[in-house]
Amino acid sequence: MENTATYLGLIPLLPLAGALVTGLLHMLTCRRKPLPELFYGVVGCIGPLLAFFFALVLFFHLKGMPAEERFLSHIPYTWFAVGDLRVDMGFLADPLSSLMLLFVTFIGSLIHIYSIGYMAGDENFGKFFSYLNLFLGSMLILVLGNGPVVMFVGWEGVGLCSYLLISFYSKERENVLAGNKAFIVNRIGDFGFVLGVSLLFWAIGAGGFDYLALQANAGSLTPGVGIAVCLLLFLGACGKSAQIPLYVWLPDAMAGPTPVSALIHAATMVTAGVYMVARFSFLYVQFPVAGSVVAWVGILTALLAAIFGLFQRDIKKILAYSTVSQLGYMFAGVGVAAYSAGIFHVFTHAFFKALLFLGAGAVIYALHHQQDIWKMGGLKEKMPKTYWTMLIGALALAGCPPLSGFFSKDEILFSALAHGHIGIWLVGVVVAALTAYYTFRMIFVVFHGQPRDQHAWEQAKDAPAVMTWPLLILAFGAFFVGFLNLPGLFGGGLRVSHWLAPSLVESHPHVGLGVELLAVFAGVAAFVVGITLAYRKFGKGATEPEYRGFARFAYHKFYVDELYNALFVQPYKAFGGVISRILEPKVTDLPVRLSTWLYRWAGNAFKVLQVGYVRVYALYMVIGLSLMSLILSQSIN
Amino acid sequence: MIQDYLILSIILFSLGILGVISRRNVFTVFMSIELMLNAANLAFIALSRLHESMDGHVLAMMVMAVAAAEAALALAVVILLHKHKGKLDTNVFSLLRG
Amino acid sequence: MFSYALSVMIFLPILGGLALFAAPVGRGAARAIGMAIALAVLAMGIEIFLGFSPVGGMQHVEHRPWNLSLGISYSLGVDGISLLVLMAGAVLFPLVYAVFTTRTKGFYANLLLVQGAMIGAICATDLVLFYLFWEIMLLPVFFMIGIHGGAGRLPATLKITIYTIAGSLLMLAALIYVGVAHQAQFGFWSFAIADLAALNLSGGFTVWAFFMFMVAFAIKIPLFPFHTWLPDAYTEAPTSTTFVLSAIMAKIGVYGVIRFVIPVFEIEFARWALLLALAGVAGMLYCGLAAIAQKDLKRMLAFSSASHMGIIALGVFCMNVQALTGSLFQIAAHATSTGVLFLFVGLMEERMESRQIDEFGGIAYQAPIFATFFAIAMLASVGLPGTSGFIGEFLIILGAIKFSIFIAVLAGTTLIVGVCYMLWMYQRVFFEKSNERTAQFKDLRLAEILTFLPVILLIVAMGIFPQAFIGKIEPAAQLQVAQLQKGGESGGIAASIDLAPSPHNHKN
Amino acid sequence: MHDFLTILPLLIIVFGAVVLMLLAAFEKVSLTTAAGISMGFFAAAFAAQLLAGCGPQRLVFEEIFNGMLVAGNFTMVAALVIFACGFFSTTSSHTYFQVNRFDGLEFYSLLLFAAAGMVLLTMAAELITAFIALEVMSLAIYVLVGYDRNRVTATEALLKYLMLGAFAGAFFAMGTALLYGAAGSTHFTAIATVAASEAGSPLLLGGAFLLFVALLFKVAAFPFHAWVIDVYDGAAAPVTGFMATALKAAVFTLFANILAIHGALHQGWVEILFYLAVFTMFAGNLIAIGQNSLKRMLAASGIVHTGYLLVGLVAISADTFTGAVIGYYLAAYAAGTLGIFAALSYLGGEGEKRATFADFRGLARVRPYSAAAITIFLLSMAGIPPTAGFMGKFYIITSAIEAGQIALAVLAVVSSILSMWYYLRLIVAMYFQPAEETFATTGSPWAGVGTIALAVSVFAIGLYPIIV
Repeated sequence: MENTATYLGLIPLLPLAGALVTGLLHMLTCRRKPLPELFYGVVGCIGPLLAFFFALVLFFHLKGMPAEERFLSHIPYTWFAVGDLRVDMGFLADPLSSLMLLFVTFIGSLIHIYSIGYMAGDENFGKFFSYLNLFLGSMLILVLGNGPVVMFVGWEGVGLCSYLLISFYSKERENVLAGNKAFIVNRIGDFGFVLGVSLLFWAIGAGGFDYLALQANAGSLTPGVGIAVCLLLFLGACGKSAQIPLYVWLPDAMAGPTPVSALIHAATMVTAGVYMVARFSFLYVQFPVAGSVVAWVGILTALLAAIFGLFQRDIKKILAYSTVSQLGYMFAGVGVAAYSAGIFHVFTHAFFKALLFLGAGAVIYALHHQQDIWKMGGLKEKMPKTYWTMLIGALALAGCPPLSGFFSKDEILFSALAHGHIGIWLVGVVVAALTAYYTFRMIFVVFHGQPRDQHAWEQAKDAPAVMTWPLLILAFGAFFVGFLNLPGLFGGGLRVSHWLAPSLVESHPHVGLGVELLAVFAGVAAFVVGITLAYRKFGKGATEPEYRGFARFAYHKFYVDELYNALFVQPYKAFGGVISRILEPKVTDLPVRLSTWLYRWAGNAFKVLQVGYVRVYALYMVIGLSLMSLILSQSIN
Repeated sequence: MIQDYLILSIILFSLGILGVISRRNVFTVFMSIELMLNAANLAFIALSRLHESMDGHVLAMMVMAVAAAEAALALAVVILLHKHKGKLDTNVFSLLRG
Repeated sequence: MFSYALSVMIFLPILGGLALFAAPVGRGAARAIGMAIALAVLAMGIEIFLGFSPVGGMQHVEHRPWNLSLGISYSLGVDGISLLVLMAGAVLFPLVYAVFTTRTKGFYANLLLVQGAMIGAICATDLVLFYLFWEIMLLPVFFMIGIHGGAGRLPATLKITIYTIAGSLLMLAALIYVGVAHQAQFGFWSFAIADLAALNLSGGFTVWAFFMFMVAFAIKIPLFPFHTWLPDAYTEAPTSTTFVLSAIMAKIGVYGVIRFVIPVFEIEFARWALLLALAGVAGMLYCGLAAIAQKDLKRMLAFSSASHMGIIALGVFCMNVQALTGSLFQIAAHATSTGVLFLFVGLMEERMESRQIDEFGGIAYQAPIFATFFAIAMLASVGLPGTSGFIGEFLIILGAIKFSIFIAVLAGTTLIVGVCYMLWMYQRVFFEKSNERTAQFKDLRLAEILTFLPVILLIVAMGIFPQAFIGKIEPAAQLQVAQLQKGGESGGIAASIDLAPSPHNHKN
Repeated sequence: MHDFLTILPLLIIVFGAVVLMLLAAFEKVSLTTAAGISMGFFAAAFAAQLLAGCGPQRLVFEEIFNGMLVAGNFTMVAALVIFACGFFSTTSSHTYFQVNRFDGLEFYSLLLFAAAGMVLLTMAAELITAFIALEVMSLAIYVLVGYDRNRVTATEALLKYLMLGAFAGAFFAMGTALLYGAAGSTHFTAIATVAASEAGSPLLLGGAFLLFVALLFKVAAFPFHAWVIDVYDGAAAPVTGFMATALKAAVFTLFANILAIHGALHQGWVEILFYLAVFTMFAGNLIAIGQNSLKRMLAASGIVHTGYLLVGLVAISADTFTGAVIGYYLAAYAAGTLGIFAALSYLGGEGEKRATFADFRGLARVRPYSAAAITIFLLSMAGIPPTAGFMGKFYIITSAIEAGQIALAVLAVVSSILSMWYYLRLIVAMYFQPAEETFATTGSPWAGVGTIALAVSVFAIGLYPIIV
């Protein structure tokens, strides 16, 4: 079943090598004579581009094989083996990972190129490329790993890079705090992941701890353990993919440079949770209860984030909540066992969301790091390329047929309906309308109407070619990739789903044409409603509204951050303080201090007995003698 | 009969003990100790008779010799004490304490 | 390798240290001598490591009867359990000489003594011999803290000394009890661990003896709630001593449990494992939470170290091969990562004359190389995959699940707790804006880079190629666990929960 | 002849004592020569004892002189310890008296006499011999304690010791009388035989009780310990060292002989010895923790060590008694204690002006070797490996556990934990605090040499435990 492909290990290694080279060079030279930016830019792009090349090679390699045998693996060495536990440092390429690989390396390469322009002039240019390369390498390990533990390497690796890149402008405390938040919240998820993986090992891991072996043994899982494993793993996914209750870090993560937001916090890393659930489809499909939890958490997250998205004023935060919301869709998809639909949405989302972020980056770049949409406006004329590409992205995000987002979102909603999850479908449709609304609120406010900051507007212009070309390419992708998985209704063949089929365990329920039509109709209607409302309110220039009542509550994100702060962060800190100031010196150490004090006290008491009068000493002797004779006479009787 | 000797001996011994712990004059204290030793001697002699062996007598002689030696030393001490403080009250000599 | 390698590794530093005390040499020469000896020991350690064959039994065995009437012998040996601890003792010492260049002759001599005694304790296979080295290794530490420590050194050094000696003396009584029991059961005196393992201990005092052993080791580890000496001692000690304490001495406590308590008290161990595991987890949480409230960088690391030791100890109490191997691996991993962190703090203290977290900031811009090294060690300490810290922690949590899900869930929080205070610290020390104090901080010089680089590389290598280490320790861990399971069975205790599906559930 | 050969070392010592006494009468020799002669006799006696020990294997209790004395490996070791104590006390004294000039030739003579009494005491097999030996020893020691006539504290110490010692001597005499009455003999074996047959005899019980009280007084067991602090404080440092070691060795040997000669004598006393041991250990610790003067602290720590030795006595088993445990402990304890008193003799200065913990602050900075030696002795007394004190404690605890006295063993361990405080306190003062003076000494280097020899022997005894 498995064939080997030794170049698999090379794919993550290439960006990692790039990271090492750029990182070392930057570290050694930054204090004295920094190397030219172009050097870092070129070296930094080599790794991703080569990786993309190999991803293509791999794709065609797999394509050339019979559908059921599309598994390539490469195990360079045994990572560690203890008792029954044997973890190989192994890589596995199958249709699922090859698809992920393709778009990760493709978008990654584009964003690397874009960054050459965006980051120009930054003193830590080299460091940025090093981190970016490191991220890409970790992401590729995550995708290519042949078992949960190797996946965890990438999983944590991308988390680290996320931390490093969020706090990239580390002189400002806010940025670093955002990075800390991301890392710590991710760690909460990882806690679940590690426990889930460990539980999985004791349940079925003795016969091999890679996906294929686990899949073969998955049938013998007991429901209790199985559901526990699924939920624990999903906790990991919640952390990485920003789902309720761990979504709070992602909006803050926008503190990082915009290419980072595009690559890590929109296109790739945050979708790792979806990928992981799809990877473990053989588990989730066995326990529909766990799947339902995933789906409901997903769709509720989608709703919540969409509501927050309605009221944001920071262009990147709007996109961030939109990302959270779209991730919720994806989880709804994989939760209802429509794994290929979820993954397909990952795929399309990567294009249009990266596009939107890069576009937003271009806007921010043009306005000298202005991110408040209420200080923008009328940029359509000044930045036409950015406008048109972003418009495509926005349309795709809003689900405008026939752009990519429409098909993938439709597929998810249709699957929910087809699997009988009416509630999820209904919420999903509402969220689709909200999505269209907030997306176009952003487009209208930023690009249409009158400039709100005349000075900035006059200086604004389209970004240099190195930044606009990626926009154009992504826009092309955002427009057309949807056709790859055209459903039967539109005369397509669900090619992506079929491609993914060998990797996933899913069932395609057969439902009538009416249901399909209903789903499509609802999706289109939601889009139309949303965009109409947005146009009415913001289409012709609007001023920033005053938020009252629910809107105000939502503007403040339901005060969730404040709630978490009061519930977890402050008690945690307070508890630490209590321990180090009260418990440690006064309670834990008390027995020791008490016995020391007692000893000294008794010593002083004994000193008093040494009166120095010889008579008294004789008296002690006599008293002792009498007592002893008393004991003695007792023992005789 | 032997009990009578022993009881007398123990009474003397106890008187000696009482003297040691109650009197403050060095002389009296040493005399009390002599009393205790003599109590022992009395017991030795009586018991020697009881067992009809000479060990007791020998011991009594030894005790007397030792008592004499100790008395000699005690006198030296008394002189020293008097030289230092002019007093023979044991309570005066409590520089070493605590 | 010649057959007295272990003896040489023990006595070369000890005799060197004693000679250094007496010899009229300057501090530079003393440092050079210490460095040379430490490097020689390191070379021998590497030789032993490379030549180590991955089987369960003892290697490089030396045996010499010493006290016939009580069956005490001078016997040494290395097996998978002691190998990594030994390596930690051999690898890390040269760093101290390299980093701390301005100490007095007596300090270097003490350092040599402590190294010799530690290696002795690690290699001893006779309980009394172990005890001997165990006690001896405390003395140089006592002097190092007392003479070279900070302002509050006197109470700190007295506390650590009396605390640990109290534990050791209790262990002495228990140790003798075990020896006497052996004599009573087998008719001859022996304190050799192989003989004592055959002992079938029972009776009222056994449980006391067990706890006396455990208290001694718990104090050294230190296991909650016997850790109260640690913050003061670690903070007041000169950083090199803190390094020795945290990187190696604490590990010998864990090692002692594995080497001596498990074979001798297998039944009691199985019976009390849950309680002990709870203590480990409680210590991890308690110290981890306390760490966030620290203002002194070194004190924070001290609590962090104690927190990690709780997890390492937990791995021993879980009684399965994964957790035990994890602990053994983590011993080495933690020794390198936390050890290096302490050295870095020492370096910062020497250059900036402060340890207060609030007084730092922006070091990452001043000293990118230093910041990177620090970050790698820190990430290893929080258990990032790809560094040495992950493997051990993962194996321990994995093993803990088998032992008790409740414990495992608590243990898993180490992933969260550790990262909280470390990131908080890194933010305030390395990020944000630099100030007058940190602006003059010079990055590592070439010599220093070359000193730390091997350890940093080791941290990474242990994360990427751990099997090179695990393969050597795993067989011995298997043996130890087999012994325990025997104990658990004869004690009628289920040492683990059954997570795997029962046979009749197998349908496919 | 064999009997004479056995007591040859004793004869040498007595001869030496007499020789020195005669020389003193004519005042023809210098003090240094006298010290040399004294050391020579001690060394000769030591060598003779060693040679005698190399002979054929002996029984534990071999009777000589028609049962007046016993001799065996145990008594031999005790004698060796006593001779060594005498030797090193002499070296210390020589140095001490070069600073504190109140010496005389008789001092060394008395030292030899005291040693002779002690050696005789270890070999005593019946009560008359024991009584005489005890008094020979005590009378000599009394004089030594009060040797400095001009110092009031020395006189006070002499008063206290003499008065209480005579008091205890009276108990000994009375006890002897009662035992004699019960058994009709003064031989230990005879007494023990009677004890085995009629356990409850009040005469026997009372006699043994009074006898033990006297012995417990001599070793300063609780509650007969109060004198020891003041007397050690008042006496000259070398004398204190001698008292603390040799005297204790001699009395404990006698004690062990009495108890071990027949199981019956031991059984009845286990319980009371148990409590005595416990109280002695803890009382000693409590007294020691409150002291500021080194000599008083050492006296109190001597009480603690008496407690350990009592633990050893509790654990004695008449069937398997070899004396190894107690003999070893005595040797180990003697090495440490003598060493520290030798160092004190050397460093104390004129009129023992350096007497408290505070006076020794920073010693290590000025005199690293002295400080190191003192540290070694303290560690040995505290029972830290690899010193002799550790092995001694190891043996004691082993014997206690073997005898089933686990609680006692644990209490002994707890007591050693408590004792760490005051031992460490001196080390802390010497090493961790700055020097306030120069620690200039004017005495001869003899005590220094003795100190070093003892420091070496602490390790030698510890690392190569000779099994008696």
